[in-house]
Amino acid sequence: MSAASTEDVVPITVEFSGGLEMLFSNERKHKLSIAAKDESGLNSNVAFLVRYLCDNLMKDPRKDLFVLDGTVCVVPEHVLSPALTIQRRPGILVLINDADWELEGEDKYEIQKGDNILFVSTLHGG
Amino acid sequence: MSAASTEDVVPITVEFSGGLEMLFSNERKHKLSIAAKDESGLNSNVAFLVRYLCDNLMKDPRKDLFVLDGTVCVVPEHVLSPALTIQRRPGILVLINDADWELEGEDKYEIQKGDNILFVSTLHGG
Amino acid sequence: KVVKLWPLDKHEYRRYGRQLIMPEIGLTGQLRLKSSSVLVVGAGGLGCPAAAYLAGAGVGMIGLIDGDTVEESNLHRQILHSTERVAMPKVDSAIASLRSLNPTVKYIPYHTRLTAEIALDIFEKYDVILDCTDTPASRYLISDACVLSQKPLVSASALRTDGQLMVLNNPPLPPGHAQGGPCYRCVFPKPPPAASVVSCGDGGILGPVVGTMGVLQALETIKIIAKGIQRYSDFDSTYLQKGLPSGNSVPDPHRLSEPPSLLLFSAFSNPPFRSIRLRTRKAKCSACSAQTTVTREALKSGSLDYVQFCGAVSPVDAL
Amino acid sequence: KVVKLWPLDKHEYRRYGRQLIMPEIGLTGQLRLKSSSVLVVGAGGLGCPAAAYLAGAGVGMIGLIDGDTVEESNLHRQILHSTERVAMPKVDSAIASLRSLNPTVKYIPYHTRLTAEIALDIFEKYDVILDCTDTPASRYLISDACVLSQKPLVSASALRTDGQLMVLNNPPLPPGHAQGGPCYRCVFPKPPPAASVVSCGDGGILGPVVGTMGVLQALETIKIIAKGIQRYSDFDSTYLQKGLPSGNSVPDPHRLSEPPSLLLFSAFSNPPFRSIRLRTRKAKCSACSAQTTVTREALKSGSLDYVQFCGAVSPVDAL
Ligand SMILES: [Zn+2]
Ligand SMILES: [Zn+2]
Repeated sequence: MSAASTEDVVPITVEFSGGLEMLFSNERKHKLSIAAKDESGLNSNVAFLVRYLCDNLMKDPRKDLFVLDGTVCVVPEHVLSPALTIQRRPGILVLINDADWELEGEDKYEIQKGDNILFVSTLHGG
Repeated sequence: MSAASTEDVVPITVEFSGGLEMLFSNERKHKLSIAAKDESGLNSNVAFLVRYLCDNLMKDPRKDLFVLDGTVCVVPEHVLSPALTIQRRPGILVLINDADWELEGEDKYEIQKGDNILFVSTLHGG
Repeated sequence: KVVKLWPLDKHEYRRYGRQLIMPEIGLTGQLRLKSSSVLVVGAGGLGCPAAAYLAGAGVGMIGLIDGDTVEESNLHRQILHSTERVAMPKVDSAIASLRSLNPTVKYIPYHTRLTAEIALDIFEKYDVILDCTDTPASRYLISDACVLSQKPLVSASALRTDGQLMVLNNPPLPPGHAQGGPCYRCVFPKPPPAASVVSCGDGGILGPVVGTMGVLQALETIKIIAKGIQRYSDFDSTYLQKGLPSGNSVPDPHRLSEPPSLLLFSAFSNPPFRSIRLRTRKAKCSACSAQTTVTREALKSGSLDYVQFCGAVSPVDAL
Repeated sequence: KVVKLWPLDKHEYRRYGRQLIMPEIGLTGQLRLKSSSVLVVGAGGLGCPAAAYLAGAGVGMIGLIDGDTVEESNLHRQILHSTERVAMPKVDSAIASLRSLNPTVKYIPYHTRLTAEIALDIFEKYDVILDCTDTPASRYLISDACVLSQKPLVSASALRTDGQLMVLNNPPLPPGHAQGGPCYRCVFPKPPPAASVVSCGDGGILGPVVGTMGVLQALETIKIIAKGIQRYSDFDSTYLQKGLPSGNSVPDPHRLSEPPSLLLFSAFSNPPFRSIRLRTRKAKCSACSAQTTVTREALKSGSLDYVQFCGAVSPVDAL
């Protein structure tokens, strides 16, 4: 994390569930701080967070198991444009403070201090 | 509620569970605002809240089902001294923001804006 | 119309007394349970406990559909089966246990896996559908058939130490009505990559995890039935347009469906349960919106290939 | 010491395969389950589902204690019993169902209600105790006996639409050791006023509510056993004094007990589940502190009158 002062970063909790945690060192809960502004100087949003997670937190090379179509995160970091829309991979729910991200503006939602962002993979067993 | 300005009151959520809600109009969740200072000008604490609930929110005359020994709340309001320690009635848990009040200072805990205070009666059925 | 003095039989007051005396059920709720029918799709780790508690509560008719036979590896979690019934059709084994618990319920066995061709004809005989299956293909099929037949869907799933539960399509209004509950496709428009789908056989499953989810399915079903299923006729056009009850036919607030939510369970997490607010019906949902492409005809003709849609990586048994 | 190449029998790999392959259980966990014994006190709404999933998971020995016989009013929620077994002792009825599910488990029936005089002798034969009873008197007795016999206690209760679950006395250290888990008296030092205690018979109970709590009891029990019960010997004196692992005997972090918590369930609330952080052992607890007044002798001699302590308003069956 390249946080300079506490003003520049936003502390949040990111959680993974339903098997997605296996892509993130098998840890379900991650406390982390992300930059308050993205590459373009705009407030960091969920799209930025997803890029950040792919680049920094995800150890598993199978980025396509996390982000849609494998077109976003398997490309080298510098190609990841802030303008690119991040879609959730089919079968993954993105939950912002315990609400479906579709209720909160999807990838355009601007991350607030203390937010809880939960990525859940659907289960099909029974 | 005798709240004058928004500065004088503390908005909180009070919840009842395990059957206690029956003493409070059968409503489990109450959003309410209590005075920020008690009768002595001190910050309102849980003891003050319990007196407030007995005097204002509880419709059921059986105060002893809520407060210990029936000695605290069945007496007329003006006798309720702030100096009196409020104990929980046996079989009731008081939970402050999802933690046992014994972790938070019991009836001396000073109420904060947005606090969630939950009163749970233990169940014995099976 | 003759009002019966004792609307239930004497033995029913005895058997259901402990739930009858609760205001949430009461005599009205018990009569609704008695006159209702529930279809449990899948007689495995979810279906066994779900069916047990539905039978216990006195649901009038319970249908069970499953094409599998009992295997020894089922028994750590599929509690209606038994060691001596290994190799018996699961549906028959389950009904034997259920009948012993409550012989007054009518049980209907379907010894088959659910297919698109037969789904609607079966679903139309029931009031609530439980998805207790274990593949993405069956989950999309069941949801589509629930939307088309206007049935509430209580859907659960489990894997390893995690479980999920949703009540979908409730209230079960026709496609295009925004007040209807979201369907499975509203929440998951596209199936997950086949490579990411793990079955209980491959990933493992802890018995009480799937058991908890199955029991909770029974609970949600009982809640829906006892409260009275909201019907299209409960909503008049004013309500549908403005989202507000009109003076003429105010929907009973006690009958209003709960807002859509997803319950997450994770046995080794703290807290283990978490409730998530879900979206409402999706304006462009391919199943439940006015723009639906999932029609009765398409479903019945078999032109919707759910296994193909979900991109099977290995031969998949759609149930 | 001879290491067996295949520590489980072939049929056990088949039966338990789906949980064996999970890292949370594994072969070690399965062997621990197989060599463990669990006592279920009460064969009613909690005990039935709890025992079913414990038997399914392959706990080696399950004891069941209950003095009641099956009644028709039990059947909406007590899913191990059956209509043809009405009037049979609950313990026998339950074991008949359990044996059919998993005949490889050893089942021990106790046709009696639990009393202070017999509690310790029975508890000492088991590794984990489940409180599936329904009165305050039995809950205090079971907790006291668990503290004295150093057994973890998985305690649940339910009424109407609500349920509660706690793991108590875990790790099960002797009285006076602060690192032991809190007991029932730490959380509830005094019994509730008798007038405030409502039974399921009087207040009613929804089947899947008590069912959910019972299944969750089985889950917590399996978690405790599979992880390995923390013993007094796991803590050396340094650890007990400083609350820190010493270099000599570092407790395996995977074996550390979870912090004490209370799970609240309310079937008609949103969210339905809530987890509460509980206190640790109470320094002046009358049962688990150094100042304990609840001794083995007092318990065994019957000088502790639990029914009196809980101030029965009506004749109370302590189980
Ligand atoms: Zn839809
Ligand atoms: Zn104690």
